Amino acid sequence: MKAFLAKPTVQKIVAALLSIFFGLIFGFLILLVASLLREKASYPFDAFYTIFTGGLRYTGLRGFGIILRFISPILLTGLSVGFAFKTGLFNIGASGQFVAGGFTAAYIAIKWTFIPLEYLWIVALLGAVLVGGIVGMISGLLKAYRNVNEVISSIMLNYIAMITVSNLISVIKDANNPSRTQPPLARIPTLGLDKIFGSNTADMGIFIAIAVALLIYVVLEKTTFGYELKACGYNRNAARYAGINDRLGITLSMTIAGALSGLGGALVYISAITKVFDSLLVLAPEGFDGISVALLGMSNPLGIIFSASFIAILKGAGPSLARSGFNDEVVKIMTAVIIYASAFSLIFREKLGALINRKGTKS
Amino acid sequence: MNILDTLFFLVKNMIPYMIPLTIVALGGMFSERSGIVNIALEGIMVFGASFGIFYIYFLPNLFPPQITLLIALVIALISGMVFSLLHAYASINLKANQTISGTALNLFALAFHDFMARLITPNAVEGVRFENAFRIVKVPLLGDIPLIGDLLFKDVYITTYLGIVILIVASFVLYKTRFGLRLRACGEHPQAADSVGIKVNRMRYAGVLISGALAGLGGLVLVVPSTVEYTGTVSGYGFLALAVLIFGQWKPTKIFLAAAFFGLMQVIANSSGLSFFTALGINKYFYQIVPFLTTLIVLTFTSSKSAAPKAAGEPYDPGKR
Amino acid sequence: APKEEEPTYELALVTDIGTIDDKSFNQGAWEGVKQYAEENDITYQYYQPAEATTAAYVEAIGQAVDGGAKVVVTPGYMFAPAILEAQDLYPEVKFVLLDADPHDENYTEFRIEDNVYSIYYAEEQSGFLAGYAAVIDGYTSLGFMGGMAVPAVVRFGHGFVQGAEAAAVELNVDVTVKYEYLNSFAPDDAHKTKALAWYSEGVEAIFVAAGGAGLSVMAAADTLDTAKVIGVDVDQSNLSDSVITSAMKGLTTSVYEALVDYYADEFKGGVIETLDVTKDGVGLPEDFSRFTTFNQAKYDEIYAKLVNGTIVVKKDAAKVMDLVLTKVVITLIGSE
Amino acid sequence: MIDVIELRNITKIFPGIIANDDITLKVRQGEIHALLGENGAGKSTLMSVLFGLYRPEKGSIFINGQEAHIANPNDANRYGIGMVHQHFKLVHNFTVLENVVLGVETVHNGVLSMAEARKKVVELSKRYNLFVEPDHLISDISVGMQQRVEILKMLYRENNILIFDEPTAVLTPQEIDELMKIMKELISEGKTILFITHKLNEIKAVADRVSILRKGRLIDTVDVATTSKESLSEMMVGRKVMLEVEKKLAEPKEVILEVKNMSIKSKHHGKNAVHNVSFKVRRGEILCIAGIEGNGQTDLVYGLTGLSKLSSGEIHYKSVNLADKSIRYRSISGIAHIPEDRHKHGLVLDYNLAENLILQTYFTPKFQNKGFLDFKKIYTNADQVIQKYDIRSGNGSRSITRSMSGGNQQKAIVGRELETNPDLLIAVQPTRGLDVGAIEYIHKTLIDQRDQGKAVILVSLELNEVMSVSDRILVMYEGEIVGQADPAKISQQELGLYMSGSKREEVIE
Ligand SMILES: Nc1ncnc2c1ncn2[C@@H]1O[C@H](COP(=O)(O)OP(=O)(O)OP(=O)(O)O)[C@@H](O)[C@H]1O
Ligand SMILES: Nc1ncnc2c1ncn2[C@@H]1O[C@H](COP(=O)(O)OP(=O)(O)OP(=O)(O)O)[C@@H](O)[C@H]1O
Ligand SMILES: [Mg+2]
Ligand SMILES: [Mg+2]
Repeated sequence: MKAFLAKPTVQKIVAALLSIFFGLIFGFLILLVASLLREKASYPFDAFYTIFTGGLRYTGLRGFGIILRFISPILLTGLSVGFAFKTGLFNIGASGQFVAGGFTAAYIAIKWTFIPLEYLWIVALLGAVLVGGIVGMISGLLKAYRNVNEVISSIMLNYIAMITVSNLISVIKDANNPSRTQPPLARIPTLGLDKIFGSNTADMGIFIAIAVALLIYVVLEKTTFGYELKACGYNRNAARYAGINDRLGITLSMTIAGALSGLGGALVYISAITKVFDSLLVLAPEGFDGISVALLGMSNPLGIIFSASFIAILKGAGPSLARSGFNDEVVKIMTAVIIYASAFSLIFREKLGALINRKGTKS
Repeated sequence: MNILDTLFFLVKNMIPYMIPLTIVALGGMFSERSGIVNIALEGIMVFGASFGIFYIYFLPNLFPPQITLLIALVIALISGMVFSLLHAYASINLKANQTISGTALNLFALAFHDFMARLITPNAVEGVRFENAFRIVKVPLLGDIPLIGDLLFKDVYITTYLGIVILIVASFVLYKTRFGLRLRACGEHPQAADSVGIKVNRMRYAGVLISGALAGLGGLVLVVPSTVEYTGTVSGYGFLALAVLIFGQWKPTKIFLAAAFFGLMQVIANSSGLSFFTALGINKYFYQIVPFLTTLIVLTFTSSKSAAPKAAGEPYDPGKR
Repeated sequence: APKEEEPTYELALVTDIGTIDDKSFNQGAWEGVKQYAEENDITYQYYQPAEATTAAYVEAIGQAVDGGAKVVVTPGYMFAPAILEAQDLYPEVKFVLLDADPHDENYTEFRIEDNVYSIYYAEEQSGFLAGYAAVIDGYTSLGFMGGMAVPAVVRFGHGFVQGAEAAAVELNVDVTVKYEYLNSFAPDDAHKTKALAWYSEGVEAIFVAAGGAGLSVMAAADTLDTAKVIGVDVDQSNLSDSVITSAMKGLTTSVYEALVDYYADEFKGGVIETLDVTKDGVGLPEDFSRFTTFNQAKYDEIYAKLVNGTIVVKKDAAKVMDLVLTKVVITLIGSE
Repeated sequence: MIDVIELRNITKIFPGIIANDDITLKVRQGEIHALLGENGAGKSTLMSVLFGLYRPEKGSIFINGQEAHIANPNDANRYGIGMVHQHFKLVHNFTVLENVVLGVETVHNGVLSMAEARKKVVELSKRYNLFVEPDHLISDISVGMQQRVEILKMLYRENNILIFDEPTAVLTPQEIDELMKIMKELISEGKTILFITHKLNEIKAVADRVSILRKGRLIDTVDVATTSKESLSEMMVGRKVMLEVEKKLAEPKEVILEVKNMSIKSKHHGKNAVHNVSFKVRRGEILCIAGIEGNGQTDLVYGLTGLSKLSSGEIHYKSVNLADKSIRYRSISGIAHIPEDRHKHGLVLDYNLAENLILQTYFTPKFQNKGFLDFKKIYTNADQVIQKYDIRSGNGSRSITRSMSGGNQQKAIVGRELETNPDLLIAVQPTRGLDVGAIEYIHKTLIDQRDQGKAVILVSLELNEVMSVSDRILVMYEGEIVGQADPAKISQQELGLYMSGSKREEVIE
């Protein structure tokens, strides 16, 4: 038991669970406060139960399908941000990479009819990876060769991508509605998930996302390539000294981060569920969710699978909260508190470590 | 409109963008100069603006409009400061990754506004309507000065002057006072500061709290002139302020110039309807991306030396050398 | 205070993007639901879908039904595919679909069942009236700001231009219209700047059909002595002194009426209806005090012409630039 | 005589290590008291306790016979204690003046008034011959200057107990001489000095008494005058140490590296940092590049290793021109590099030791297979290197490198580079900050390399090292080679003349 608890991984997981616990408690207090102050919001216990089950108490299997569908994009943007973190970069540009990739996928899935329909979705995914990667690469190149802080360049690129996509809608616009794109012709296969969950929500995207997470894990932790990228992130000069092309490393890190977000976009915009682009100038929230997901998952791809699922569950609970007279900001507050509480994990791990050691010396 | 009028229009209208950006970026500057990266500026702006607006919402007519606005500004400032304590505690006492609490605060503020607004508005909605009686049509006497009067003393909000005062005070504090010297030392080399008896953590608290105060204030400064209903968003201005801070190389004057540059570009982006610009026949799209693209381009040629505070972003560890 | 057993809500609204205070169709519809429910002491609630996808809409509708809804109001064209599904899923529930009729995403299948009542509004007539009134009142330099080029907003804009044309021909004056889509329904400094730019170039009145973004245009108008705004959807004169009139559509009333019908067992199931001037579905507010020459009499006169078909407002032009105009010159900023 | 400082039974524990173990130490008023000990013996820790940076678990401090409670540097300052830290505590983008006054600023109504401070600083620097320009930025001045700033900081605070933690590790011989003079002068004014160094010569030169620490314990305090260097080093390491470098005469073989007219642009000023330099290195010799810091040695090495681009010239190595070859190419073809700045270039501090030990070789078949790292081999390799080079750290191969002592970090780098079995080893300041035991080891290794027919380029600021290890000396001054010498024939004084630019000759090979 002691040895088990002494493992850093175990301590990290315990710390994460504790953060979630604090977040839930705080959320519950918020529910109570609201129920005392607002006539309509009278069912705090129900609401809490709803959140806890991700709304599945009401939505059942179909809701589960929706949650699965929520996981894939933020799992990928989370990986994107986490991957960059691991290589010493802060990719706040997941949002722009996400829409750029998503739009590319939609474009290909609508326009490239010269490709057989059964392969079109694959080409669309690849296109999204490519274009997302290019957007990320711009930040990477600017950082590597012109020393431009990647935070600011990716903030700018977020807006540029958003505006560009908004303006490009006319290229694949819906004949009946000039502000939207058409629905894509090709979609990611559902693999029968639509039958299982009784609605067109979950598709193969979830498997793609998880597979990519595993791949990123292997690349980062087990390969020479990951070793190089992390070296560039931790100490650019030492990487150079070791004969690693640091500029290439930084550029590639951001490119991969961008590609991941781009793929995330594709998983939404050519998914079984129909999400179309409209011309509204709003930054894609999935990109910012990615930051939360990465932080909660401690930038570890396996942790990110978990944190993306968790945040998707909370998100899934949102609409059902109306049943108890609440709105989804309660869930957002909880998410915020959980992330904040995860800041305590360092201290917590130290305390836990000390506790274990003390027990160790006694016996 | 002739070129001069167009120019006047551009300059006059960049003020509402540049003043809040300057204030908030200066806040970020104090935090980063003390060694704490504050990506929570966006959230703190929202939070500060919320409480400022709540005050105006509940007590719009207790005092004359300008006094009411001043009180609201003070409330925004204090609430921003209090809120930023959370960031300070996590980053300083808990030595947490500074992105974590920053992100958490950003999320929290947005949701918390909605939550509070629902509690206080009769229809339980997110938007809080307020009486906007704060515009100064013309400052007596000063408003009659040609050009300058039109530019700075007509159709203004006191927040404009506030922003300029804050800029001057901030430069002075940073460079001319003991506090400023010590604060900068903590952001560059906290071990050095510690070794000469400066309480690093205390200075960092001060830095974060100032950033909270200014961001909270900046939130309200941004919101008041642009609408009569506040829905709990500052549309990414906190992040833009972060960009302005970096663009401005963490120095007050350059921050001001960066904010002015960005403000000007924003106005141009939204002035594509002026005949001067329509005559150019350039697609609206290019106007829209102008602020972001030009910033990127300028950065490409000005970033070779980064003046980022050396220790910003790293928790202070006295044992580290 | 906390209560025990789970609540049910008999009347439900599922919101489109944005929420019930969007100064636009969500809000208009919600006020109808609320008014009827409160007058008749019926439980009501609104549900926000988790995202703007058909599946999420269907899911939210499911929540509403599961939560006891007998009537579900869904404002916005985005609901068309969702209602196509939901009308079969929940045959015993009634749906009021605004701005759309049930069809699939690709516009291949159109089908309305007995439990759905679809309402369209003749926004082009409403916009026409506003444009007409403004030009008659002496404004010759106008602006139109739409939130986004969605069908309802496009109809408002096209109607506005045609109304201006009609009045310009009548008075034999030349009129200019700046015409732009903001791609936003939220207040923003950017919109304020944009409006200021227009006003500073002589635009006298801007018709803003963009939900909350209108607030920023009003904020711009408030800083100038003579700048005017024309509101949208509901009478917005209370939002700013600069609002001379509003191009209304009877969202609230029509939802209210639909509920009245439902409880009177006269639900207009299977009906797709366009509420226009003949049905009092669109129009300007009765208060003309902020006009100088335009007045009730003028209004009644032009209104009658619309009712009896002397004037037909086109609503199917693909683009505003395709409209045939003689006295109005449009400057389109960006694209449509 | 009075004991101005008495440390009683000081025990300081860090996680997993007792850095100071029940140390009792007395320092007399007006003496230079040296502290000697291996890397990691606990010297810096003990001084940090005295200076208030660390709180000891046990023990007490007496100043002038009174118990003193020193919880932070402010308290220490109140007792007149000042410290020059091993790693300077200077803010790089502040001016000299700002650094000196930081923490004890004069203010009028909260506003800095620098005029008085400036006057005092100028006065002090005159009085102690510490020539510094108060308005220069720290980042623009040499390391020697920076140290003077540190000394000025103490003098400005009117401290009279001065702690110098390895002050000479980063200085040139001239600077060391000057520092020694300054220290003596300070003593003559009645100040007391605690002096940490690894260099026995220096102790011999200035110290009155010396305390020896080993593994956290105080071994003894002895008079310098009556104790030999040999016995000092024996006390410190616990065994006999060879202080003189023993080596056979070199047998230079074929030329392995020939540099022709190499020039490199400076990053700081418009001129060339390295200007038209030509030289040859043969197998079986240790060529030393001597010179005062900042005369282009660093850039020369960057040019050889590929960290900097040449602006002109050629580097022929085993008959290939390296000028446009990548760093990786050079390292694969047998050039190893022990870098000057171990934190900047030598190590990825957040990688563990094992990962750092493959920094140059991770891509070779030895450690990877089809792009996948072979961790089993990586850790076996680490264990071998750790054993062979006696690298000490808390968690063996899994220690995060950041937590290791500088000396052990250095050994790790040396070990890593030698394990690549290079044909040409470029070692820059390989013994900086190391204790005598470790220095002995590294010198021996360099000579071994030579004797195996490898070529070694040694860049060192330390004249002793230059004279005793090298077979041939090139002196650099302002980016040019100004002299060549045979260490057996040239005196330190003459070498100094070349280094300071007072003498130069054309070097033709
Ligand atoms: N901040 C710290 N955290 C943990 N352990 C430490 C810390 N500082 C020192 N130590 C431990 O205390 C021991 C003594 O370190 P100290 O710095 O006093 O050595 P030193 O004698 O100054 O060595 P050197 O000659 O290398 O400077 C080290 O071996 C190290 O393991
Ligand atoms: N963050 C840390 N955690 C644990 N131990 C540390 C840490 N930092 C330093 N130490 C310990 O402090 C001791 C002294 O480290 P320092 O960095 O002073 O070495 P150094 O003086 O550069 O080395 P040397 O004097 O051997 O050249 C080392 O033994 C090291 O183990
Ligand atoms: Mg030491
Ligand atoms: Mg040391």
